[in-house]
Amino acid sequence: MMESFTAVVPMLCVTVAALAVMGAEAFRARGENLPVGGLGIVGLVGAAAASVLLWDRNAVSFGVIKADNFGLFVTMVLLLVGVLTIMLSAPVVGRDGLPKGDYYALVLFSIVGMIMMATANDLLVVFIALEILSIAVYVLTGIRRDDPQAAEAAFKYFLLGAFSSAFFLYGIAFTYGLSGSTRLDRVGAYLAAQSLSDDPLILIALGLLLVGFAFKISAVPFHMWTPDAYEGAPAIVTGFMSTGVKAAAFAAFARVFLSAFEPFSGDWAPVVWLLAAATMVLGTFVGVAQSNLKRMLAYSSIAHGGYLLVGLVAANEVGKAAILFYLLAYAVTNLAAFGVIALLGAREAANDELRDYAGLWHTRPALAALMTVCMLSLGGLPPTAGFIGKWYIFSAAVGAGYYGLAIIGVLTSVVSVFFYLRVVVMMYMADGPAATSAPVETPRVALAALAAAVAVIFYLGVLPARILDLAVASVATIF
Amino acid sequence: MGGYLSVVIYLVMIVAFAIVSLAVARVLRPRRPFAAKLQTYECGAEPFGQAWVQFPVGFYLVALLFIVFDALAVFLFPWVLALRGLGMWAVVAMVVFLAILGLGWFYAFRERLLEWQ
Amino acid sequence: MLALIPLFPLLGFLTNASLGRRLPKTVSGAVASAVMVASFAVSVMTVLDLAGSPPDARAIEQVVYTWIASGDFVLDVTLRVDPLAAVMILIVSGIGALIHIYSTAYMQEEPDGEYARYFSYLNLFAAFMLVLVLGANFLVLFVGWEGVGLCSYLLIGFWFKKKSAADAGKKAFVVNRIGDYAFILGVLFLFVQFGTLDFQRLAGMAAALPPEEGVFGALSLATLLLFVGATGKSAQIPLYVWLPDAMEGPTPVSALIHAATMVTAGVYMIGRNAVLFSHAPETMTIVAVVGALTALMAATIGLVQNDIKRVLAYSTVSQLGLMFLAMGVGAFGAGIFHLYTHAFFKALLFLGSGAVIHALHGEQDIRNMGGLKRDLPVTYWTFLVGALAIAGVPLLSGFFSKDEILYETFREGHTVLWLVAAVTSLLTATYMFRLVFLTFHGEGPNPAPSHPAPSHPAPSHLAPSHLAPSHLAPSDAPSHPRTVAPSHLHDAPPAMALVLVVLAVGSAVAGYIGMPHGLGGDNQLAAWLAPSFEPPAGARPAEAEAGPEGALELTLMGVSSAIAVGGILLASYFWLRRRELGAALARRYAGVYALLLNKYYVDEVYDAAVVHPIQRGSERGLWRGFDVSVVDGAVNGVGAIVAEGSAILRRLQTGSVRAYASSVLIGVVVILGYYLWR
Amino acid sequence: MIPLGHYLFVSAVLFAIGTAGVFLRRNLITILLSIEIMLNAVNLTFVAFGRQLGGFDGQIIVFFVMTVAAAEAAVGLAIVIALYRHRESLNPDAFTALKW
Repeated sequence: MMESFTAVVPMLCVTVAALAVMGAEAFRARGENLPVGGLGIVGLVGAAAASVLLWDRNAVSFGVIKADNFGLFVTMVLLLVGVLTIMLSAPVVGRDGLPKGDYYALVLFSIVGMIMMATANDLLVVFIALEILSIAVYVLTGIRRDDPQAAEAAFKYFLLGAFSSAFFLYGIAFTYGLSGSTRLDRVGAYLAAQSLSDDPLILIALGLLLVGFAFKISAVPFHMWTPDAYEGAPAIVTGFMSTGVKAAAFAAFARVFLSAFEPFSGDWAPVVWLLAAATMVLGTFVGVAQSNLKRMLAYSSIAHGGYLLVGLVAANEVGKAAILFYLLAYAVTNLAAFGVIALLGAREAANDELRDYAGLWHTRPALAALMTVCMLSLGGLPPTAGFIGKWYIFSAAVGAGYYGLAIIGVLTSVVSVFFYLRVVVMMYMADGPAATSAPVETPRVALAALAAAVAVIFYLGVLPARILDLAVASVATIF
Repeated sequence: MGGYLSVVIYLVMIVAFAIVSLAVARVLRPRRPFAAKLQTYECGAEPFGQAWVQFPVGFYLVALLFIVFDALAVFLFPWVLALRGLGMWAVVAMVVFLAILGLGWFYAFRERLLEWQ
Repeated sequence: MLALIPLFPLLGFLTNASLGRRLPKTVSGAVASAVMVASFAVSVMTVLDLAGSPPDARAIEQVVYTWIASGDFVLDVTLRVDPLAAVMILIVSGIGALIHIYSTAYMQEEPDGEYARYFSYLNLFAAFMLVLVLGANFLVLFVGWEGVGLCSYLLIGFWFKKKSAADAGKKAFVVNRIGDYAFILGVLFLFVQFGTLDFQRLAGMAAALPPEEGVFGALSLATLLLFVGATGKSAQIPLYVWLPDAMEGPTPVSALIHAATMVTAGVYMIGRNAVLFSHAPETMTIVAVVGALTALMAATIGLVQNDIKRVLAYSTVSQLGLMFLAMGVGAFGAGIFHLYTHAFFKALLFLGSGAVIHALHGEQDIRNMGGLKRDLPVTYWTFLVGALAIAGVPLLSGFFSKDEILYETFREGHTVLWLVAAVTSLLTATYMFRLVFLTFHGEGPNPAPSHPAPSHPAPSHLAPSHLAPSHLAPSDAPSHPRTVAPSHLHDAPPAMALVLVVLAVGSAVAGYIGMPHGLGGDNQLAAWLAPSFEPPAGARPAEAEAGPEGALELTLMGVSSAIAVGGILLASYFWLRRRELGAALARRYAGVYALLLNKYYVDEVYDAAVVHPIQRGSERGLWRGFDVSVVDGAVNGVGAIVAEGSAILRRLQTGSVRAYASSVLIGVVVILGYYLWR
Repeated sequence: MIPLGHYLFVSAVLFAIGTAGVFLRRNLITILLSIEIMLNAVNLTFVAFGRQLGGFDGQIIVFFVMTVAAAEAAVGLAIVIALYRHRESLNPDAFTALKW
């Protein structure tokens, strides 16, 4: 019996940490200030240790959670996102007066959902995990109760999320009805036997599942919630959800479509091709016209979702590994970028308009330098993580014969450099307004998190081989 | 299908009856509207305010909490029915489940969410 | 060992970037210069090492580590020095070191932090440039390619408080990105075709293919895309417009980046892939024609410009055109030879102009100069050497290299292109000596043909649209109009003078390394470079080495000597002896004069076609009272389609949650519809 | 025994009604209810399939879906209340501060 728990140990660690946070907050004396963020980090590190121990073990719990290397790789990415988020949150939570217990507990619970989603081997578990993380993130989006924009963002995110999850669930229902199970391996076995038939129900199930995932990774045309939710949420939450949710959703997307629905790849690949192209183009081109940095990065993260979809379409060995590598590179970079935005905000003013960054180099050079690295990496300039990630994605597409996608990808990423560089221009080549010019001491913990993120960005850009080998090994074991 | 034909016919007749009687009434009845006649019928009481009454937000909050604990029952009932065959693990699992819910409840209580606002 | 060459400047960059604000100027300047000297020393040792081995085995390779491995495709970070790269690293680190030293004096008036910022950029640039030339495959080259672009962008906009400087930086960046599109696509295309990006392997594979004679095949397309990338970086038609504006940066930057090194990256890249290009004759023809046209066009523009740096900038564009012409006719050795000599004399000319501007406290308009020969002897004599060299006066470096290009062009049978190049040479000599005479000779400020000579720099709205305001220094640094009496002018300070003299000697003698057979030399440089332009040993086809045609070569040499001297005489007639004649000529052919002065209105055309539509879009309230000038500058060049499309697509996001839900539903219906009714 | 197709048809109609409700209703609470209808339509599908396949899987899945739906509804209500406190409106078209 104990054996069957091994695969869920990372999740348990984080769950216990989340409960501990709630407990600590509930039982603390009034006015006492507890370092609950630290509790969360302990849990996340414990989960990371457990994941390392589980590596190569292919542990399965209850038949529905499968801690294979693919899942564990994504789990590690998620845990990294979690640790960085908590470290970057420390100054923000105090400054904005966010309810501490709620905030950290929700972050941790949503990480549990994400890990569950990344390791789920059952469609129903994917759905439950999706809801666990979504519900927590809906609340996090609106956690600033004094901010009408946050409420609007949370509401839009929630409404559309619930709407699309109904479609997703409908897709699961059809899959269940056809194959008699929600387990991915059984669904896969059923579909492999049917691969020549043209049963419309299978295609309906496929289409509905596709919609559900496409919504979570904000692929065009299911992306509409993204800019609004990302702009309205507190910057650090935006960073968290634009990386964690996307990573988890992509892991499940890849797992479902590259394992169970692999026999029908001839049916879904063209659709995903279109989604990828539309997503890259729209994300990039609309991003050009943005004047709010958070919103601009929202469109940018839509576009990055498109690049990830390219890897999914290519689906060769390189492409699968490239998805994992790109997820890591993107997660670290984007989170760090939003971290900088969060640190520059103030309770009264978010300071997230592009013009607020004018002259940042002169007032807060460290943050400006860190932001520059993030922008270069998002733009895919060498020698950063973003460049290697893009290179792998596009070379996978080329290798699989998808020249069109590769060309669209290259062109959009060249266009995207314009808006990333605008931020750099603002920071180095403009005179600052009063808003951000007051020299403020950046909190140590947050600065350490950013420095670590930038170190990872350069590590991945300069010495990507090791991580890439890991990624290749992870995908090799399951697909 | 045959067994349900009668039901369908029944349904059609119900709808048709409603439509026909309303239509006939509209044609035959005299039209002499005056203020008191057009007023909303509130069991004889004098109607006041808007039909769209704003409930105090507190009601929604209570409903919210109710929903959460209501969902608990979904798991409790089958658990009780099947407990005998499941043994100790089921008891432990349910205790953990209830403990987590309890912690949530206690958290809500300490954060003063259960007080009438 | 090889890795040390770019590593030294990188260290310098890290030092100045992290500690720069706290270091005194002397230290940050010294660190920056020292790392460059160290890099140069290592380069020299490497090249000596290389020279010691037999010609066939002249390549030193260092695999730094495996960078990328995807499936069967393994890409190492490999640095490789072959004869071509050897020449380049010597130029980059050598001239780079000199310019760093020069800068320590030139930038003296900047505040500490800015001074360190300047040197950190300059070091970073040098590091990337060295990576570019040392890279053994396209991806490493691309790292350097992007990196130098970024640094150039930062340095052009170094004085960002001056709007024209910030704009020029953005223009350079945008134009270069357009070229980079093509470049990346070209690289991707090669990767698809050959499955490798290593230069040697590519050359070996391409050598096995028949040349794409008369067909425009895959190789032609790939090389054409690469060449478009090169036109961006090396300022050729149609992407040359950024380079003249790039003169808004500090003058040493113009010397290093926009004359001696970075802009030659495109030429280098073609030389590096000589085998690929020579298997695509169609592309080669395009390269040659574009090069020749650019050379001629830029030379004619240079003839009438009045800003000292702008004249030099157009001359750079023109000389780069000659290099591309050489590449296009297959004379790779000649092209690189000219690149090499050009690095000397163009750096010298720019630094000399920097000394003039320095002495005049920011004055750049040659109409306000004159008679400086007396007060700036060192600057004058060194500048004169540079001018003679670029004009192609016999026995100076420029003569040998330019002559070789002309000779090779003629020999390959491109008579028309030869004629174009010859006319360009004539114009080059003329405009260079117009510059010399107007700046250093005569009696001080002389009246301009159409403008009253402003004692204070002309307001920019009066000047031709893109003529830079003459302030060199940022608005907060001291910037005097020229009120100092000429007798108080001081010549270049020691550090600057030293560099000028070294470069002048280089400009004079650098050519002897490539002295042609016709003059009794043995053209060592061509022999040295030859292995780099051939497929790697084993795949090499039998060569039919054409014997030197001594008589033809000597004849052509005579012609080009005459051209050089003729050009100088022409200049002296118009601008030294009979100045009023130049003005009269300008009045007589006012149309032509205006056309040239306004650079064929190319900027205006680009503005009308690209920038204005965007501004129109911007004014429709999209930017909501946003500082258009600063922030949107970067976007202005993206292209009308992007901006207009962006505006339209953006409107889809109405804010209404029900519209969003409809978008989801439409997606569902379309996907399910596709599945059910396809 | 009622054939599976009838159940599926009814649940599809219910799902469509829910979907239409999301678009047609102009009150946030009603829209939430519409989404609940969609989820319950799916529940019906699950139960129908479960019965077709034999065993209790379908019903058990429904338990989970119901729980999730309840949690979702709770959060949804809370968000709507927060929204209402800021804007005094329950019309979804009133919330367009975030756009473009």
